[in-house]
Amino acid sequence: MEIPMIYYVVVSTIMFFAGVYGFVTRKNLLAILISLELMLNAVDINFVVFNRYLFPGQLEGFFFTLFAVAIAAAETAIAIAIIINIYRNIKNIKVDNLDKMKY
Amino acid sequence: MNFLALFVLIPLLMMAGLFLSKEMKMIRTVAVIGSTLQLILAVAVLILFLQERAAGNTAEMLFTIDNPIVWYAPLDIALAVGVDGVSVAMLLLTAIVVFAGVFASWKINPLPKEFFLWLTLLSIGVYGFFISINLFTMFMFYEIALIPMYLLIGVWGSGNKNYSAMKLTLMLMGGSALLLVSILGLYFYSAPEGGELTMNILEIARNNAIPHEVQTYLFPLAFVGFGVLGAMFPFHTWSPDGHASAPTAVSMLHAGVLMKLGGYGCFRVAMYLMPWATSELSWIFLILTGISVVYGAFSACVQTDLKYINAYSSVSHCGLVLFALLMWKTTAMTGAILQMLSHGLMTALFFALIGMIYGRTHTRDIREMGGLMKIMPFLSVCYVIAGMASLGLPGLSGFIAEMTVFVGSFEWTDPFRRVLTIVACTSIVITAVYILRVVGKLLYGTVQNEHHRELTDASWWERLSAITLIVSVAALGMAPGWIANLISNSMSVISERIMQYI
Amino acid sequence: MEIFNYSFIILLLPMLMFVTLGLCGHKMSHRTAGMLGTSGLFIITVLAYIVAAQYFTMPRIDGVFATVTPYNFTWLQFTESLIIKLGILLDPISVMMLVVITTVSLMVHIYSLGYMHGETGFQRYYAFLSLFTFSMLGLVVATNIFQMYIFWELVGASSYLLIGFYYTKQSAVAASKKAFIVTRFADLGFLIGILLLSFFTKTFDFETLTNGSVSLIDTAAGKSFLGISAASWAMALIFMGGAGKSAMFPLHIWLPDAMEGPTPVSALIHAATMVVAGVYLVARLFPVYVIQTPDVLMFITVIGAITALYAAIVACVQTDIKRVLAFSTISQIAFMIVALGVCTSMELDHEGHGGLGYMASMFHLFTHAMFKALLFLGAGAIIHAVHSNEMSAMGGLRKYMPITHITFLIACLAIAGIPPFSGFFSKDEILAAAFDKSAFWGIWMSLVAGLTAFYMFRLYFNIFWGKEAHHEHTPHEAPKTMTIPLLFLAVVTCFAGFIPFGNFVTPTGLSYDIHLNWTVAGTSIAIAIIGIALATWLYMKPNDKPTRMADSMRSLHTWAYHRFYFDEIYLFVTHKIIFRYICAPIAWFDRHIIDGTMNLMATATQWASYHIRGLQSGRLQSYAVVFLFGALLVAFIVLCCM
Amino acid sequence: MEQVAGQIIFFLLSAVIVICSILAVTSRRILRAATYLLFVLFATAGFYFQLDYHFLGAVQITIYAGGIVVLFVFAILLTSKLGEKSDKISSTKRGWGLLAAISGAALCLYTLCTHDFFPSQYAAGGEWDMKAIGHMLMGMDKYQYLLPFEAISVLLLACIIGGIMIARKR
Repeated sequence: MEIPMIYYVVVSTIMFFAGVYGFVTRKNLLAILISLELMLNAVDINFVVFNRYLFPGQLEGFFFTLFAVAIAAAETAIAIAIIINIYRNIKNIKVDNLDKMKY
Repeated sequence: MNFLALFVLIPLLMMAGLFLSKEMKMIRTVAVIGSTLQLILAVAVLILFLQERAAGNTAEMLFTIDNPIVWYAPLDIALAVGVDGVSVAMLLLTAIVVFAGVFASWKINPLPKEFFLWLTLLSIGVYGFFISINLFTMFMFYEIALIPMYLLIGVWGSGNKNYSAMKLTLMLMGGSALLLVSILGLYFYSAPEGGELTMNILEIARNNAIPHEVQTYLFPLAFVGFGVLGAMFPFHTWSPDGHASAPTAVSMLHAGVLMKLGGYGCFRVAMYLMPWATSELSWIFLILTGISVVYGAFSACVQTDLKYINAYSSVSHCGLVLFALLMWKTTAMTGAILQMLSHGLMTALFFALIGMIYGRTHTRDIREMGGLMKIMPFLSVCYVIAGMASLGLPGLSGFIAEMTVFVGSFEWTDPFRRVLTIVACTSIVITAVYILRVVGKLLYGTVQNEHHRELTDASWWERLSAITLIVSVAALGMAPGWIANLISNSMSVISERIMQYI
Repeated sequence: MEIFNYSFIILLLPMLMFVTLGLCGHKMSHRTAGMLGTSGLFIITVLAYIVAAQYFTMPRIDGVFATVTPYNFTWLQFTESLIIKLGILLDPISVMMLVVITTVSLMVHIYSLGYMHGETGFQRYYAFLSLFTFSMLGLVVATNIFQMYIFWELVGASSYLLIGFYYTKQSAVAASKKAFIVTRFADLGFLIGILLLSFFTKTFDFETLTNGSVSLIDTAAGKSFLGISAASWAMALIFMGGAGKSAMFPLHIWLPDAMEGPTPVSALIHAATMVVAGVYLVARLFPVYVIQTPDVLMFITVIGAITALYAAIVACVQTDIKRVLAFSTISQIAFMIVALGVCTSMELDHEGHGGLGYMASMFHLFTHAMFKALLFLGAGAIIHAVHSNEMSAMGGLRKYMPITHITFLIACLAIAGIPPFSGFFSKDEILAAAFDKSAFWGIWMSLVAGLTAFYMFRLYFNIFWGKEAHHEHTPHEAPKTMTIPLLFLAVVTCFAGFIPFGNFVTPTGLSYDIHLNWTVAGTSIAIAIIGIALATWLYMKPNDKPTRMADSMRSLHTWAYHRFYFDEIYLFVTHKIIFRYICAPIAWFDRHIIDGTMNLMATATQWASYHIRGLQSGRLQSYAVVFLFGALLVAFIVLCCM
Repeated sequence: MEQVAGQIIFFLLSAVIVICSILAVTSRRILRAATYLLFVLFATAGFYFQLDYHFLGAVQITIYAGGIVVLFVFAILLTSKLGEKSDKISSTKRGWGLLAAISGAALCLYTLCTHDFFPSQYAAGGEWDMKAIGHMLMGMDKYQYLLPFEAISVLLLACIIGGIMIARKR
């Protein structure tokens, strides 16, 4: 395989910051969650890539990613439960409208 | 533990009793028993103290404990207690004012239980402060005394109470922030290089190791920190608003005792532990307190709210306390303590009476009242007596205090202190002006409001409260010799400490 | 001296009476309270007479009456040397004052039984009278200057209470306030004077101060302020206290207003006893004044002389009879002050007359107390009868009130200086002392004496002669309780002049035989007669001469009638300047600048927090941006560093 | 040849990831965004396969693509109408987001490019066998992960309960 590690990392960086952009700009809670998944995914790639390229004899990155995926799944499930609950209460899921407890 | 701890324990038990009581009668019983016990204890301590002194015990502080209960060893925070003549006098003053305060708030409404609970907590702070000789515990008790003030004024006060309570608490907290810095500074310089650091006042004084340049910074911090509570110009502005809004007993306790914490702390912490800085820097504070004395008196001349008049008068009188302390001659300092006692008693009396009058007329504006002498002769006569004490009539406490201060201050020969002394002397005339103005408008003359004619005179608890204070004022004024001796013995130690630096 | 051991009762009894009447008075009937007060005072008077008798019959030591201090205990110790003691000091002048005070006070007590009959607050009145008597007695027997100051303040307070006795009357309240504050102001000077004096001499004690063992001049040598030596400052300031109490110009303004009090009070406090406290103070410290600070004595003379003339002129045109008497009191006290002032030495014997004024002053104090009390009590009886203070409401009263008329006339003759009434003797000595000093003062004081005769008889004729005013009901003679004191005092006034006063009271204590200097005496009688004649011509029969005279000197009359506008000046200074330009701005400053600063701090905090709370918006996204930039910044910094 | 194919596949996957992730965060239709996310996740799985982590790739596809995205879609369908476009993003917000993203990306990329990773070569370890992975997951020795595994299972349980509690109708 001739693909240098840096290529993977660059791709994951772009993905990560695309996620950042989405996280900052989106109003819809679900869209924010999607951005969050992007970021998580980008990090996962990094783990795997570093594991493969830098520490090939071990499986730390691998397992970290595995667990991260599991946690991401759990987190998404909870988040969506909350979002749906919010929707039930205020009939939309825009972050700007969540200001009942502010100030 | 020694019996001085009873000063904290009795109020604590009293709080427990109050907490358990259900109805007004029970609350009153507990409050009266508790405050009476405190009074008895204060008198007992006084007698024991005099006996010890008579037996030739010349230690600076008596009834200290050898092994203080350590709370936090790394900072030497321990419950160390001990009293000297001044503390004994102050404890007695506190007990008297608390006793009178309980009767003055006989009909407090609403939430009588909570009121007395907080009031008792306040008195714990005050007692604890006077018996502590550990800087940190002293500070802690000081804070304990401050917090209940906020609630007492904020909940049971009148008028613009939220503003006043907030202002009072914030300003005093500001002062205690300065204080905390200086206490920590004192601690870290308390022993010579390599020695064991200590928070114990006596040991710090014995070590006398605080470098001069450090004193230069710490002294103003400590002095201003306590000076805020002592209503020093220009940090006095919490006092008029706070007193005006506070309920009767709180005004009494606050003006009568809590403001004395300021003066007491000024000499016990700032001046006693940092004698060099005292001798170097006292001139700044002398000017400020000199201003306080005259300024408060002049301000009082044009006020129309009874409590404001008295609050400004307190500024003037408490200014005189700090003024005399800063003269650091034994006589002047003795006068300062006498002034504390005297002001504590008579201002408590004033506030008690104002509270009682306000409770009847529902106004404190002197322009809306008049001729009260005919309507409520007892209260009016007491008011005249309080006024006379305030303007320094011989035979009442104000006179001896002021005279001792003036004679003591006059021992200085430099023009600066001379002029200030004479300026301070003029306050006796201005005091007469505003006191007589109030008496003339409020008590004499014709009745301004016809509804006032139906008002009643004092009830028995109010009479008891006022009489307790009047008797104390008169006792102090008629036989000042023994208490002056009690104080001057303790003050000469401090005075001599400072004198060696000039 | 053990024989004076009972003397403490003289002080204790009035104090006890004050406490009893003050605390339990409202439960007593008027009659009980009055009788209690009067009988108590009667005992005190008797005791005072016994003291006087015993004292003046004691064997003289070296020709001098010994100074006796039966009691002197430490009350409050300031320093090792400065100790306030409370005690009793008996020497010729204090014993003389004891007699004067108790006598006048007893008379006033008896008189008040009738005068104050039925007044509300009758018990209070007697309580205050007892308090006053106590304070005044304490003042005269003071063993040290601080004790004197203590009682000085107490008499001030009791005077305040008594002037304001009719506390529902606005003018009485104002007058009492004014009296207290003016004298308080003077006491400030007194206090500073005491502080100075005691600072230099290290003692408060009168004996140590006056017997020459401590010299103010030596201890205060080299100290001066504004070109005047510290010693002079001290003594002048102490005199300021005396001037305030004795209503010397320019601190006299309170005394005429003090007439708002009940008339017997005016007789007791504002004529006979308290107002001479200043004279007594100077007499007490006389050796210090005359030996060490003669310049102050000169100052005292000038003040006294100005006051005497001023008060006499004002007295000539007042229409309120009590005011006339008040100004006459001021003028007469000024006589005593001048008499003290013109002294040049302590000597009073065949070689020198330097100390004559001292004796004359004390003598005049004594006689004046009697006849002025008589005048006031008489005036009280008249006011009681016609229910007015104004001369216009009187006239022709001699028919209705014969006893009052006669006693009043006696007192007028005494004050005018007609022999053989007591005033003649004492005033003559004062004039002699003034002439001894210089002809200028002698003539000045003689002129004042003439004016005195004039205004007293103007008063007399206006009340008892002249046009009869219309009365709602016929005036009648006062009850016995009021006439007996009048008669008693009249008798004293007739004969007091023959007391060989020089045998008892002289500066050195040595006996001195008073002998009349007939040149001076003749002049003074002549002047007095001229004054009386003028008054007779003007006022005896109703006519328009007084009006014409007043018209011819319109501006002088107006000025004098308004007491040369001194009250207005003081009012201006106090209300306009002190209240408006000092107190009000300070109060404003406090409310707006000091408080404003605190409020500003609070507002600034609130403003700032209101504005930065946007940072803590709760919007997760902005947090994320800030967080990210923070992280990037840190990363960037780390990167740069590497 | 295989290498070239691998490179081509890599670039294809990269292009999908880059384009779809950008579309996923810019698309104004939320359902499309979820779809783009799905593509990104698939492409990521492709990366994993390419790196010889087949198990991970499979997990990625089953859990992420199969589980999470489906959840997303359900949620989206529950909360928004079909074809609904989200509001326009204000320009300041977009500016800040862009600034944050670009500056962050620039900084990271700069660091990555200038950093010298030491072996930085593809180490052909090949695929780990499932047995080894299973043992590592369930073992308690060094480099074995029973504790995290159990922790995560508890977490999942908690999530299940939490999800039920939160979403339950009151």
